[in-house]
Amino acid sequence: MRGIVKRFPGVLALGGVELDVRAGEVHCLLGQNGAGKSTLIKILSASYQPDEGEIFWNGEPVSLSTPQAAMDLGISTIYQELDLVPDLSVAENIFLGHELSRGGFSQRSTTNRRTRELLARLGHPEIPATRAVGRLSPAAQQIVSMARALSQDTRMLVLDEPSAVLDQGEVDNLFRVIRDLTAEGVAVVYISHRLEEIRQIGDRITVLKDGSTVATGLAVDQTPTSELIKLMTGRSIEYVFPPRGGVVPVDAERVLEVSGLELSGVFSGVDLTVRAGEIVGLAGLVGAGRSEILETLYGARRPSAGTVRVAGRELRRGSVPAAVKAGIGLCPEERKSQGLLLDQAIYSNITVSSMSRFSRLGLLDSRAERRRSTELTESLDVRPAGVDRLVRLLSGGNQQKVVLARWLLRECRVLLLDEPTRGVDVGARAEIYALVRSLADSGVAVVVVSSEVEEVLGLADRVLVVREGRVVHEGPATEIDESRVLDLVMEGSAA
Amino acid sequence: EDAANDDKGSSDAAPVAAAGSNDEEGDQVTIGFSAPAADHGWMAAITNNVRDLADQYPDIDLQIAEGTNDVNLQISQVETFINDKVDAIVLLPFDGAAMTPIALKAMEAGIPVINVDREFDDANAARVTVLGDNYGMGVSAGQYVCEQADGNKDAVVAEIAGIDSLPLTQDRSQGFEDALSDCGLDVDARQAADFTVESGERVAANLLQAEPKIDFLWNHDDDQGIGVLAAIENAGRDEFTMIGGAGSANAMRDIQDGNKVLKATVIYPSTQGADGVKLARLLLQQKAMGDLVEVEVPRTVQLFAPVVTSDNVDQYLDTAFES
Amino acid sequence: MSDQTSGTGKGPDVAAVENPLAPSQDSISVERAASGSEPTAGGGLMSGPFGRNLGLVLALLLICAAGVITAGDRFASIDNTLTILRFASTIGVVSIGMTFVITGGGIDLSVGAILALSSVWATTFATQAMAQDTHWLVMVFAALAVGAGCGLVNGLVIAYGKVVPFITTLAMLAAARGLAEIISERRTQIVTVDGFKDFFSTDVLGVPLLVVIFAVVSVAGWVLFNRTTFGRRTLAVGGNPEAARLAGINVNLHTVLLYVLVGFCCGLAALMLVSRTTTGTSTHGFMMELDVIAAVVIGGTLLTGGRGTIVGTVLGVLIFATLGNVFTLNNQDTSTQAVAKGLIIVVAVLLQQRLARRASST
Amino acid sequence: MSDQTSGTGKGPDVAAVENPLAPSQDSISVERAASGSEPTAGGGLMSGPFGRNLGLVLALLLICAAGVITAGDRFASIDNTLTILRFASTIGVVSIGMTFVITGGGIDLSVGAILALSSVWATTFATQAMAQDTHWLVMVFAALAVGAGCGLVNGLVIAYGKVVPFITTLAMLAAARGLAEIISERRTQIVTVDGFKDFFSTDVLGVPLLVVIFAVVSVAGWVLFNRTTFGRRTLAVGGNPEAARLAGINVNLHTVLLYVLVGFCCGLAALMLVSRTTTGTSTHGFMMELDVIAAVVIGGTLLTGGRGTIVGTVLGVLIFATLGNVFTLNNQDTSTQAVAKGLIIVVAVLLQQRLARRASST
Ligand SMILES: Nc1ncnc2c1ncn2[C@@H]1O[C@H](COP(=O)(O)OP(=O)(O)OP(=O)(O)O)[C@@H](O)[C@H]1O
Ligand SMILES: Nc1ncnc2c1ncn2[C@@H]1O[C@H](COP(=O)(O)OP(=O)(O)OP(=O)(O)O)[C@@H](O)[C@H]1O
Ligand SMILES: [Mg+2]
Ligand SMILES: [Mg+2]
Repeated sequence: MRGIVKRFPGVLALGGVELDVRAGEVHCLLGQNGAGKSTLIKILSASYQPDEGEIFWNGEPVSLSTPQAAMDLGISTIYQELDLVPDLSVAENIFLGHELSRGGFSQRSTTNRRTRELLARLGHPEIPATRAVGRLSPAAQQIVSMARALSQDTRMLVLDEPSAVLDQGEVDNLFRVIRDLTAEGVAVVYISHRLEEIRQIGDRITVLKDGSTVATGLAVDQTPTSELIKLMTGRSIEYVFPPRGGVVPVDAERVLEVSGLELSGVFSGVDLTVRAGEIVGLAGLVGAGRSEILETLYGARRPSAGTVRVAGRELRRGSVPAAVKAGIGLCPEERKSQGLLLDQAIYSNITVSSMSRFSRLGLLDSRAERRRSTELTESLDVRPAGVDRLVRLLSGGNQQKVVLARWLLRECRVLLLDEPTRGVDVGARAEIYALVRSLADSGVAVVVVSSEVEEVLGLADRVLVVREGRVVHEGPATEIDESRVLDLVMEGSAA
Repeated sequence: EDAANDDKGSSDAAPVAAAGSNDEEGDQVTIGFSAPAADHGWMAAITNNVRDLADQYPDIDLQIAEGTNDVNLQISQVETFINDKVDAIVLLPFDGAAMTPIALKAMEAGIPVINVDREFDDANAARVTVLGDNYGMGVSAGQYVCEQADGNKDAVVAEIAGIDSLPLTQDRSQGFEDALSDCGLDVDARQAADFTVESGERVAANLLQAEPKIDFLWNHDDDQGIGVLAAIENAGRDEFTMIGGAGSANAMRDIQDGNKVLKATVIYPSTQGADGVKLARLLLQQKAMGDLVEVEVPRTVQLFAPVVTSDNVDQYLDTAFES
Repeated sequence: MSDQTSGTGKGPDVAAVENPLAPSQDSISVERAASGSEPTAGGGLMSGPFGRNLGLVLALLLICAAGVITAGDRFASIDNTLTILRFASTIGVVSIGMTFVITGGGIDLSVGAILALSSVWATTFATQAMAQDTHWLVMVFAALAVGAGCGLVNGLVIAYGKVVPFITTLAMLAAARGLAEIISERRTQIVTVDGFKDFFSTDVLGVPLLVVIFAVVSVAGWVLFNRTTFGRRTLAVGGNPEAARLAGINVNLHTVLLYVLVGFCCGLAALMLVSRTTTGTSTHGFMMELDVIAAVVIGGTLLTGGRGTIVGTVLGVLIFATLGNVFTLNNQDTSTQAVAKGLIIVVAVLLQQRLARRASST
Repeated sequence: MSDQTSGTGKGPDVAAVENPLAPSQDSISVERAASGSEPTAGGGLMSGPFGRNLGLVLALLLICAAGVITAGDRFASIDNTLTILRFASTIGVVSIGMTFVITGGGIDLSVGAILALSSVWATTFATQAMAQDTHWLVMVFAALAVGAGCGLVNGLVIAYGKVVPFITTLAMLAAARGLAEIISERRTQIVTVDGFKDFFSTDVLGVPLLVVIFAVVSVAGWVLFNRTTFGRRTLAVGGNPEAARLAGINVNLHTVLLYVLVGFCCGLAALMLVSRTTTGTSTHGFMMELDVIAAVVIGGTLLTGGRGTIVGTVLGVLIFATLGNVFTLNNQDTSTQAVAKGLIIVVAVLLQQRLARRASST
C-alpha cells in the first residue's frame, strides 16, 4: 500500500500511509487509539475507498472497489467490531456472501460439516454450527469471525484487535492458528494494543501515528518495547502500574458490601466487601460469570438471592436507577451495545448519568455540560478533540474513554469496571490505571474485571478468582502471582 | 312521501310502513345483513335503522356482519351467511359490481338476495333491488340550483363531493352536472371529501379560499356538511346558498331554523337497509306489498330523492336520521 | 507469559491432549447471557418452529374453541373453513412477500395501492380486449408486471435514492392509488374474459384455486426464506446491513429484489381478488397494509428487521381471518368487535411472548 | 513517504469523479443503508437548524411559489395563510407529540383513534351537561384526561408488557375507535356549551386561538426536546435503550411518559378539532396516523429512534398543509392530487438529503 490518504468530514484519518506485507509473515500494525489502524485495514478490505494512494498485490496495482473484490484476491478480514448477523446460525454467518449452494438452494449439511471442520481446526468443536450467533458469548462470536475469515481461500488475513475479548488461553490458541497459516505462506496483518502479544507472534512492525507511518518494517526482535511506545506516543512511558497507596486501613468505611449474591444458573454465593480507597480485581476465564456479578450488583439483572449494600444501606433489587443513585457506576463490557449512545455527541454521552447536575427545573445548561465534558476529555486525551463530535465516529479506544469519563463526572462512590482497558492503547492505558488509582486514593471503592491477569494483579489491592460462578480464592494482590491465578482458574477444567 | 305520514312515531329512525296484516307475526325468518363500515353518519343510520326494525319484529332473526369497506371481507361475510343457510341476505355492497359473483352464488344456493343502494351488475344476482337514486339526487340538487339561479348564467357553482372513488359519488356528480347544463350552468369548483365532519371542514376551508365569491354550493353529504358549515362560519361567509345531501336531522333543523347559507337538502333515504330487511321478510313469508295489487314483492324499488326546503321541512324531519 | 501458563498447568493436559495451550473445550462460554430487557430476543430461530410459534398456535386454537363453543357446527364445517381460507388467501399472499421486506429491514405501506393498480390495469378495456383476442394470460401478465414494476420503483428509490422505506412506500401508496383512479376513471371495471374467470374459479380436489395458490406461495416462501441463499441473505441485510456489505453481498441490489418480490405478490393477490370479485377497481385493497403488517408482526417477524418467520406469518393471517369469522358468526356489532379485537391482539402477543420465552429457556 | 503519495495520485477531485461506482462517502453509511442515512446527518444535530432543514424550507418555498404563480393573491393572502395554519394546527400538535415517541424508539398508530375517543368523551351529553352546570373547562379536562389515559395504557403495555409498539397501538386504534363508536352510538355529537365555543374561537391579535395553541405547543415541544433532561433522555432511550438503562435511566418509566405525552397531545388536538367542527365524533382523526407519521419522518426524525427534530416536524406539517391548499386552489381532482403528492414527497426528501449532506460536509 502506497500513500494511502483517507479523509472523513473534518478529520484526516490517514495522511499518506505506507504498508507492505510479505507472504508468510505476521506484520503487526501499532498505533495509538485513533491513529488510523482500523481505517487502513478497512481500505485494504475495500470497505472504504481511499481518497488517494495505490494498492499493489503481488506487485500489480489493483483497485479494490467492493469487499467482494478484496475477498476474491484472498484478503480476509476480522473487523474490530464484530460483524456478524445475530439471527443467522453459526454456519450461515461463516459462509455469508459465499454460501455453499446449488441453484440458489443452500446446501445445509455440507455447510454444517465444513463449519464443524473449521471450528475444530480453531480448537472449538463445542460451538454448535446451527446455533444463532446472537446467542453466543462475545468470545465465541470472535471464534466464529475467525472461522469466517478462514472459510475462504485466504492469502492474507487481517485481524483488528482479535484478542480484545479473549483470555490468555484463547489468545494462545489463536496464535497457534496464526502460526499454522503463516507456515502455509499466508500473510497476516495483526493489530493489537497488547505489546507482549506482538513480541510473541510478530515478525515485523509498522507504527502509525496520527494517520501517517512513523516507522515501517521494523523487525520485532530488534526493537525494544520502549522504542515502540516512543514511536507510537511520541513520549516514553514507563509501562508500570501506579504504586499502591499502602495498605487500606481495616477500619476504612465498607462502601460496598455484597453478601450471598446469586443469579441462578450463573453464579452463587458471592460475598464481596470493598472499602473506601480499595481496588478489588476479579480474575477468571471468559465465561466464568464475572460480568454477570458486576451487572447483578449494579441492578441490571435481578438476583435470585443475596443483598447489596452501599455504605450500609441496602439497595433495591434489580434497579439500576437505585444503584446509580446510591453512587455506583458501571463501565460495561460491550461498550458499543451497552455503554454508548453512538449517535449522540460525546458530551451528552458523558453527562447522561449526571444530567440533574446540569439542569435547573429540568432545563439543561448545555454550555456547562460541554465545559465539564471538555475538561474530562482533555484530561483523558480523547482524540480528536471536540465534545460535539458523534461518539460513533471515534475510534474504539477513545470510545472507551468516553464511558470512563461518564462515571468520573458522576463522582461515584463505587466504580465497577468491566474490561476497562479493552482496546485502549498503551499510553492511555497507563493514564487509565493512574486515574483509577487516584480515584481510589480519593476514597472511591473500585471493582475491576479483566481478562488480563497481569492487569488485575498490577492494579488491584485485593484479588478474587472466579471460576464457574464461584469465588475460589480471595486475598491481597501482593500475595499471589500470575501462575497461581492461572492454576486456580484452570483447575476446574482439569477436574 | 306517504310513508312518512303513515309513521306512527314509534321510532324516529325506522318508520314502519303501511301497517296492516303484513305486520302480523309470521314464520320465523333468519336474515343476514351486511353493509360497508359505519364510518359516516348516513351509513351508521342505515345499520341503526336495520337494527331497530329487526327489534320491532319478533319473527325476524337478524344476523349483522361487521361493516367493512374491504370487499374481500364482505364476500367472506356473505359466504358465511350462505354456509349458515340464512333465509335471505340483505346486502348493501361496498362496491356493487365486486359483490355480484357472491350474490349470484347465494341466489344459486336458493337464498334470495335483496340488493340495497349500490346495484349489482347482473340482474340475476338479486331478487329485489332497493335503490337510492344517486343520479337523481344530483339531478334534484342541480334542478334546485337552476331554479334559484333563475336564469343567471354567470352564477358560480361549487361542489363538495363525498368519497371520490365510489361509483355513487360519480353518479351524483354526473346528475348534478347534467341538470345544471340544462340551464346553462356548470360546476366551477369541485373538491371531494371523505363523508366525515373533519374532511368536510378541511375541504370547505380550502375551497372557500379558492373561490372568493360563490353563488351555490352543493355538498353531497350532510354529515360532512357539519364540518362544511363550521368552515363557512369560521370564514365568515354567507353570500351563497348551500344545498345539502342525504337529509340528516341536523341539516333539516338548520333549514327549519333559517340557517344563513343552508337552505335545502336532497334526501337520500337512510331507511333503505331497513326497507330491504322488511321486503326480505315479506318475501320469505310470502306476503306482498300492502298497497299494491301485485301479489309478489316487486323486483326493483327505487326511492325518491326529494329536495327539502324550509317550506316542506316539517314533513320530513321525523324520518330524518340523527347523524 | 504463555510459558508460565504451560509450566504451571497440571490439569489442561488431561482435557486437551493434542493442544495443551488451548483452553479446554468447555472453558469458553458459548451461550450469551440473555440481557434482562430483551425477553424473547434470543427466542431462537433455531429452537424449532413449534416452540417458537406455540403461543400463536394456542391463540388460534383458543379462537377456534371460541368458535366451536359459540357457533358449533356452523363454525366447524368444511364450508366455513374454506370461507376463512378464501378470505385469508389474498392477504396471505401479500403477507408472505411482506415478511421478506420487513425481515430485510424495510416496510411496504403501498401494498394495498399496488394491488389496486394491478387489478385496474389487468381489467382495463384495452387489456381485456387484448386478452379476448389472444389469451387470458395477458391479464395475468399485466397484473404481475405492474405489481413487480411498482415494487421495482420502490426498491430503486429506497436502495439507491436512500429515501427511507416508510416515506417511499407512503408516496407510492398515494401515487399508485391515484393512478388507479385515473386509469379506471373511478369506475369499477368488470371482467368479461371467461377464460380468466373459469380458470380462477376451478377447484383442485375440492379446494378452491385461491386457497391452493395461497398454500403454494406459503410453501415456496418458506423454502425461499429458509433454504436458499436469497432468504438467508435477507436476514443478513435486515439484521446487520454493514456486515452483509462487508461479506460481499450487494445490499442495494438485494433491497431492490425484496421490493420487487412483494410487488409481485401484490400483483398475484390482485389477480386473486379480481377473480373473487370479477372486478378491478381502485378501491381494492384499501387499508390492507395495516392488516398485512399486523399479521406479519404478530407472527413474530421483527419490525426492525433481521428476524422473520413464514410459519408465524401464515398463523398470523389465519388468526385474524378466523377471528373475523367467529365475530360474524356471533352476530357481534362492529364497535364491540373492534374493542374485542384490540384486546385479543394484545393478549395473543403477550401469550406468545411468555411461551416463546419459556420454550427458549428450556 | 507521503511525497510518493502525491506523485501517484492525480488529485483527489479526479479520483472522486472518476470512480462513480465507489460508494466513497455514501458507503461509509454508518447507519443502515436503507434509512436514507446521510452519514453526516448526525453532525447536523450540531450544525444548526438551518443547514439541516434547508431542503425542507426550500421545498416549502417551492410549494408556496407554485401557489403564488397558479393562484396569485388567492394564495398569498392573510386569510389563506390562516386557513392553512388552522388546518395544520390539529395535525401539528399531534405531530409534536409523535416526534417524541418516534425519537424514543416507538411509534403510535392510535393517535387518530385516541383523538376520536377524546372528542367523543368531551362532548357526550353527560359531559356537556356537567359543563353547563359548572364550567366548560370540564370538557377540556375530559378530553385531556382521556387522551393521556389512553397513552398511559399504551405506555404500560409497551414498557412493562414488552409488546412491540406497532402492535400495541394498532390494538389501541381498534379499541379506542370502537369505544368511541359505542359511547357516541355513532352519532355526531354537537357542542352546545357556548363558553367552550366562544373561548376556542377567540383571536389573539388577529391570530386564531388554534394557531396560537399550535405555536405554543411547538415552542414548548422544542424546549422540551432540546433543552431539558426529558428530551435528552428521549434521545438516549431511542438511540440505545440498553445503554440508557445501564446509564441509570429508568427506560420503562420514560417510555410510559412518552406515550402519555402523545396521548395528551391527542386530547388537546381533539379539543381543537371539536371547536373547529363544533362536533365530537368517532370519525374524527380517521387515518390521521399516517399523515402525522409522514410529517414527522419527512421532517427528519429517524423512524428507528435516537434522532429527532421538532423544527423539521413543524416544517413537515406545513409542507403537507400547504400542498393540499395549493391543490384545492387549483381545483385539482383527488386522483391527480394523490399522484402529485407521491412524487412531491419523494422529491422533497431527496432534496433535503442532498442539501443536508452538503451543509454538513462543508
Ligand atoms: N466514519 C468516520 N467518520 C469520521 N471520522 C472517522 C470515521 N471513522 C473513523 N474516523 C476517525 O478516523 C480516525 C482513525 O480511526 P481508526 O478507527 O482507524 O483508529 P484506530 O487506529 O483503529 O484506533 P483504535 O485503536 O482505538 O481502534 C479517528 O480519529 C476517528 O475518529
Ligand atoms: N441469563 C442467563 N441464562 C443462562 N446462562 C447465563 C445467563 N447469563 C449468563 N450465563 C452464563 O454465565 C456464564 C458467564 O458469562 P460471561 O461470558 O459474561 O462471563 P465473564 O466471566 O464475564 O466473561 P468475560 O470476562 O468475557 O465477560 C456463561 O457461561 C453464560 O453462558
Ligand atoms: Mg481500531
Ligand atoms: Mg464479561
